Amino acid sequence: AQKTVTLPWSGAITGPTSDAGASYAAGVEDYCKYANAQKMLPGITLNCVIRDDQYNNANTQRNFEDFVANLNAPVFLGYATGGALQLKSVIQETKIPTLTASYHIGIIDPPNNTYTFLPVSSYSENIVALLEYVAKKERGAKVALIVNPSPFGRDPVVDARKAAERLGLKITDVQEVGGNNLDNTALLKRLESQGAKYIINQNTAGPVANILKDAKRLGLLGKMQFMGAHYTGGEDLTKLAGDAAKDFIWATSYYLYDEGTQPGIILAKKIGTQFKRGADTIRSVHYTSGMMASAIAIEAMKRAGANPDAAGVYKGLISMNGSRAFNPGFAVGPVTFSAKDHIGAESLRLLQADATGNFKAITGAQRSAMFQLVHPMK
Amino acid sequence: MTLSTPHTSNAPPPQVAASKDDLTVNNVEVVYHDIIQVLRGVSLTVRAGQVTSLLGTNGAGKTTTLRAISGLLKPENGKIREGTISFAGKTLSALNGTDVVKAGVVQVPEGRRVFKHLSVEENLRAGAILGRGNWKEDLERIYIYFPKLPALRHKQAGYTSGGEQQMIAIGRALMAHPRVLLLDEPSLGLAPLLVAEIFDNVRRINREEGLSVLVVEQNANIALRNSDYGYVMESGRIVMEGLSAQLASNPDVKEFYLGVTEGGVRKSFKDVKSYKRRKRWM
Amino acid sequence: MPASRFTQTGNYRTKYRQDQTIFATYAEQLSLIVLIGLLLLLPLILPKTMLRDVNMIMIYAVAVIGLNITTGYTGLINIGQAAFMGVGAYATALAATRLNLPFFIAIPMGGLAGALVGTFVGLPSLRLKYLYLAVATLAFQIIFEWGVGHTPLLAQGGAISLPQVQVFGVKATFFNHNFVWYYLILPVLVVMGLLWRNVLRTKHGRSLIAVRDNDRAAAAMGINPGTAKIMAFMIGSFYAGIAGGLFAYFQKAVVIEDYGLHISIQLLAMAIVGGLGSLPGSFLGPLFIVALDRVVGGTSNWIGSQNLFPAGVDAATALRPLSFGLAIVLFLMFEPRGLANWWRLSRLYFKKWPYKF
Amino acid sequence: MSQPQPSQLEVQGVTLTFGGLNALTDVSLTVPPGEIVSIIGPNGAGKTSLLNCISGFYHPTRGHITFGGHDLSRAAPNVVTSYGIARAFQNLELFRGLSVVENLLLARHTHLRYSLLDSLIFYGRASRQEAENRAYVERIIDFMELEEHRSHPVGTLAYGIQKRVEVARALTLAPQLLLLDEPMAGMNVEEKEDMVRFILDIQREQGITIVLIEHDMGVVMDISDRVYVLDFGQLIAGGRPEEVSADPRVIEAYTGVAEEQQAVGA
Amino acid sequence: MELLPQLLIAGVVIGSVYALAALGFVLIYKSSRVINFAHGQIIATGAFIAFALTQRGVNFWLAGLIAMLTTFLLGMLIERVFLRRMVGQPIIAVIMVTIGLSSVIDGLIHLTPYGAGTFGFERPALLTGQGIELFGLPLSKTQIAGVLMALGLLGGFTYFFNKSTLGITMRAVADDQMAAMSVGTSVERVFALAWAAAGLTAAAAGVILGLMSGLTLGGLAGIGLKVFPVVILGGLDSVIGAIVGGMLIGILENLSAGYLDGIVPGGGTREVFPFIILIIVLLIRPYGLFGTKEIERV
Ligand SMILES: Nc1ncnc2c1ncn2[C@@H]1O[C@H](COP(=O)(O)OP(=O)(O)OP(=O)(O)O)[C@@H](O)[C@H]1O
Ligand SMILES: Nc1ncnc2c1ncn2[C@@H]1O[C@H](COP(=O)(O)OP(=O)(O)OP(=O)(O)O)[C@@H](O)[C@H]1O
Ligand SMILES: [Mg+2]
Ligand SMILES: [Mg+2]
Repeated sequence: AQKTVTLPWSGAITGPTSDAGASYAAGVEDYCKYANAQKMLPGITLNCVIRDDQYNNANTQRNFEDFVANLNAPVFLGYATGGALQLKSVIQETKIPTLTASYHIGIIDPPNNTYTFLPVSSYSENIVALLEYVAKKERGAKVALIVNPSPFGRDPVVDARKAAERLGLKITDVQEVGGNNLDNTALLKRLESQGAKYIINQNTAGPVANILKDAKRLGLLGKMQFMGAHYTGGEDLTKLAGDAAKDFIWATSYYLYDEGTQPGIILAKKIGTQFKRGADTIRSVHYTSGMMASAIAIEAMKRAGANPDAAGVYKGLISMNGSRAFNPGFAVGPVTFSAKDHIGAESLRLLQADATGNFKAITGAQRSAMFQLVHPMK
Repeated sequence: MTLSTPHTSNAPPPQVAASKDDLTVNNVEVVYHDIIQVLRGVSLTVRAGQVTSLLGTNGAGKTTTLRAISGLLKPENGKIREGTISFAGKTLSALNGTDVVKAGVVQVPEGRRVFKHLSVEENLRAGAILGRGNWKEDLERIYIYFPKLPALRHKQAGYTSGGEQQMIAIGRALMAHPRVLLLDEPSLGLAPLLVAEIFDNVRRINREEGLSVLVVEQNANIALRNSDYGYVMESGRIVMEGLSAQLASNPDVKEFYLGVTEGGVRKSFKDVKSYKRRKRWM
Repeated sequence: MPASRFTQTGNYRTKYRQDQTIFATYAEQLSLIVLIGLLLLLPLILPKTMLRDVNMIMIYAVAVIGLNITTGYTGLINIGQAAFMGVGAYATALAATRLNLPFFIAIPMGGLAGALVGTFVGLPSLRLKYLYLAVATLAFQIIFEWGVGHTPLLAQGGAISLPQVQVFGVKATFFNHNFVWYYLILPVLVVMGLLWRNVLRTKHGRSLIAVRDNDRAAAAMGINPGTAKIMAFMIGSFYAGIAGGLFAYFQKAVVIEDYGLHISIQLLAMAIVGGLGSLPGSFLGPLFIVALDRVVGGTSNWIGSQNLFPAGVDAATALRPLSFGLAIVLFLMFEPRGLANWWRLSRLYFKKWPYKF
Repeated sequence: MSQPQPSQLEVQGVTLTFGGLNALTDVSLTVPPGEIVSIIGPNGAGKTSLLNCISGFYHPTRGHITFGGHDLSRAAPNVVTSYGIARAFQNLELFRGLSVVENLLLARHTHLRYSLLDSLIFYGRASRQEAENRAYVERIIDFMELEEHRSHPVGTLAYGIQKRVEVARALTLAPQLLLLDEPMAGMNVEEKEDMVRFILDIQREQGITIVLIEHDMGVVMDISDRVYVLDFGQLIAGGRPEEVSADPRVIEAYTGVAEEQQAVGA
Repeated sequence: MELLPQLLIAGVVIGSVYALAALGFVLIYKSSRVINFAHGQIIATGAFIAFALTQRGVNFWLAGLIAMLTTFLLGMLIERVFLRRMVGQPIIAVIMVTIGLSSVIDGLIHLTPYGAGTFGFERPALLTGQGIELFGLPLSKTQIAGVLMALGLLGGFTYFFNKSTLGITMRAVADDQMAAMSVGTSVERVFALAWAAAGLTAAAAGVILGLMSGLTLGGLAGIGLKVFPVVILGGLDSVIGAIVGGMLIGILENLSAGYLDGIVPGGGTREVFPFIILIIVLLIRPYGLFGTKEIERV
């Protein structure tokens, strides 16, 4: 007899950030259905539950309670930074392994971090990697950080400051810029007057695009190198910033749609077509990310055997290392977890946009050495 | 005494022949909020070129009558349930406020409702919204009737005195080129001198422009002195009508509206007793 | 006198003091007792996730009573009630985590913090009238959110986790969290409701209504309109603070998103739908809005899964703002007195039952 | 409602300026306890402004107003009220949404002495005082013959009744001094007679001092003990009614005709 | 000291967008005393209509014109269907209706492909290419167009409200609807007109904003909130106030971003600075720089 196990996701299909959330949800759901179709888990049918929480923490909690208390889910796939942070103590209490779409390092920092995992490298690591790149290019360069006014945006600042100090870089300014930045003249002019040459963004694509457009108008694109972490770049940015996105450097762990030879991308395209997703959805890096989270959870269940409960899934997750690392091919490195290591695919690449807005890798897959120094995992 | 008797008062007033420019209110009933009946079959006529006054106690329905004529019942949640109002061949009771003004009937609302934040001149100009005639010439005409106003042209109307506000309100109505002017208690809260001035002006405009006027008043004294014909209203009904001079000599009107005893002397307020004499028409 | 005091249909009072009673007839008193009894049993019969919703409704009801105090009864439009809730939540969180105070002290401290900040924010109401004050509260909401984001002590808006509580030896765990909190929130709500009901029959309550109706006349009655307005803000934000403290524990952590502008607007919507300036409305409004949200949530999940609409048309996302907005607009247009009016009418009906007139 | 020692209202050299406009210029007058004192004058002469200065809605630019040892010139309206001065407004300032009873109950605000805490628990003090108050208010309702309207929302009452509620409410404050601003505007003779009766009763039976602003010269002449005349913010006359009405300046500025000529003899 | 003049100019530029957005808000308040919380959504509607048309090959200017016409009608429709019933209701109820409406329009936009995501106009020929440079600060043609448009509309509406009979009447209606009706004003038509005019300026603001910083529902609708400091500073019912207030807020924002952000840890002061200004203005001069002072006499 087939056993039913719930694979639940709760995130913003509607509401703020739903443009990313909807694609992410599609990725989670499609991969889950695909796993059922492929009979990936012998004797088990996955109950793929996708819930909208509208980026509202109370809803996320409600969904979590429903998943765990009523549907007996052995794992939880989450979405937003705020929701994840708020749930940490509950996750610790219920021992439900959790993966979120937010790569905020605080999610896996103590306390209450035994069961929280990031699928890929954190924003902090993205940014430290960018700093390393800058340091290599220009010793003692002046760098400015522009971050989102939220825990999501602010968190990497501490690590970035530490890393910059060790790398001999000077952080001239840290500025918060939110979604309604209609005019960045003052900001950019100030950064210019400080002599900042590298501008690193931890934000969503919208505000970054506005900054790039203003920088272009002010003739600063040649003078300043703009860079950013996972949620700043990609198709989203190109769509918004147009040619102002040229030369933007982006740090991410995922493969891109255009890299059609990668197994993960091939799979994503195949599944996307199979479940009749729109072209835009399939192209989106968030679709791939959703699949990645889903794939990790399902792999962990598989490793848990015939009866995947939370403890089993947790064991399955932390068994993913060494020769048993899991590599679904969506990200540039294999997913490795252990009791101490809660970051899946640590590797990341830096990519740079060309004149048409296509991002091309300028580094190979790598880990940030500096990040481990400034943020040792406990 | 040719006073018509109450309740049978539909005989046409005797003094002038009916004209097509008479404003006639015929058996009108008005309810507010669909339930509160205020007018119970009111009929009256405003003869062309005359000043007609409408007297009555508080809450008798005088304002309501004016609203019914001028189409301003709707914003107060009132409506005409029965009867018709006609003027110059048009049935006013079927029209909305704007069209009533277009038909030439303009009301000056109770309580000097000037536009407080507009200047005096802008108040007057707002009266010219329907664009009859040349507003610049009209302004000059009104400044002639109310010579106090030109000096106040640019003053905010909210800061002018009561009498001045009443002049502004009347002037504003005149800007719309009315053929019938409905005045609701123009003397309310005005000093005696100003009351006299306002009524002098109304009389003058009536004479010089042939404007018909229906004036609602509590100050029966001055209203009857400055009108040709009068009606008395009580609890939503017309209870008495007649030539103004005749009304003024009616004993009930004398006692209840003019405050004069039967002997013809003004009785002192100091001697009022709580005992009330029944009105003869009730 | 009717045969039984429970079947009386009107009041037959002989003393002014009897006029002060909250419940007009004994039947009403009885039905309230029955209602409270039923409420005490509710967690036993309700599905688990619904219990959570009920808890939310009750917490929001506390905040909405507070909003009604400032906006409904005193007429000071407040677009920042969620920020006052936030003040309470953060104060509670600090009291619980930094001072290690137990919840039954930490939550009232949230209330006091709310009242304190509310009094301060209410100060402009001494000078401002009408919409201007509304805009000032809006500004407070925005300044609050920004301020939290810039305060490391408050985790810059990130999560501050609250400890689990223990009541009479029962520890609130993940599995009995809603259950335990139900029995903590319900009495708070009942008491807060009764307290306000009491105030309403006294000079303090009347003075607020007087200021709303006509503040100049209120001054002529010897009421200091300024004091009254500040008092309204103080009490209103005290309620918000208590609600915030409860919410902090209930959500197990404080994050800034729970106290944003959209929540303020949601609280206003609850007050309006319930019926402004009505105590029963303060319960019915949250009930309606939360229930609507659940129904719409379910529907939009379903729509989302059905692919009924062409690609790019996000009907699922559209449904929520559409229904929320329409609920507000339709209520205001067709039942401006809110659900409280339905409540009143149905009470009237039962009071006169079996006679219909 | 006994007044231990009746106080006198003193207005000394009051000047009130709005921007460039002098609404009142150096006005001095006295209102002796127990009298009915009328203030008359053309529209915009400053009568209401003077009342506003007394009742604390405006503060005089210069000059002083005292009442029973209290300085009113800087006091807020609610403070003035607490000194025993009540006021009925020219343009109705009622709580339109509330019933007559509720309007009057509000006027008892300063007489109720319990704290917010008492209110919250509503036991003992608050409850007891509220019950006593209701009794007081009902007595005023009887006195002003408002029984049939007692529980109607004030906004729906006829204008004349509203005026009466306005006076009743001021009376509920149990003042020593009652300021009435055109309480009879918009009334016919019959209704004015009713209002006069109430005013006289208030003065005679309760010993309350009354300041009355009124345009009806008949009323003013008949019931005032003393009349002051304002014109363009200046006091142009003051004294017994007969003296004032014969004053040529008053006739010129205000009445236009001598008082006797006003009645319709025709 | 090149930074200061540059900040001032940039402030004027962004301020003109605020001014345009605030103008429609003022138009409605001026005639009907309604605070319109849905103005941001109307701005978004206008912008997306124009964008959708350009996407379908319609010339940019024509698209803008059609969008303005559509929001003109939309404004009328909103007034007709929703606001007209609210005449005479308490202020809070009217405010909440517009808040409800903002939510409804949000929902409706989500029913189109423009609810989520960001879009950008294809810049028309006239607005591409080099703009001008002031104090070393390059300004795009779009920005210059925005400033000119704001100033033009300012002139037009100021003249309209002070000199034309209809304009005076619209102000009169705000003062006393009943009295306005008594001289034959159709109050309903005046309200409809005010909403329509507001709709029209909203589309203009939306298109300019879209050109400058792209089209997202959140960004466009969010300007509805930014408008508050502007109108409070300028005066809720003053056209000139909207323009001056807009520019001032723009400038102050830029100064705070230019100077304060360096001092305050984390910066981002421009988000909150206007609202602090707002509270200060409210306390010192509640009716703003040019607003009409409420006449209140007892
Ligand atoms: N909008 C309204 N809604 C309900 N009832 C109304 C309304 N307007 C007037 N009434 C009622 O209609 C009756 C007549 O009112 P109306 O204003 O016509 O009287 P009036 O004769 O003009 O009195 P006054 O001399 O006081 O102005 C009154 O009882 C009043 O309460
Ligand atoms: N708040 C104010 N601001 C500016 N001017 C004012 C204010 N209040 C009154 N005034 C002015 O002061 C003068 C006196 O007004 P006041 O209301 O005292 O007159 P009044 O004698 O009561 O007239 P009425 O008989 O018409 O009631 C008027 O010119 C008026 O415009
Ligand atoms: Mg009337
Ligand atoms: Mg006066």
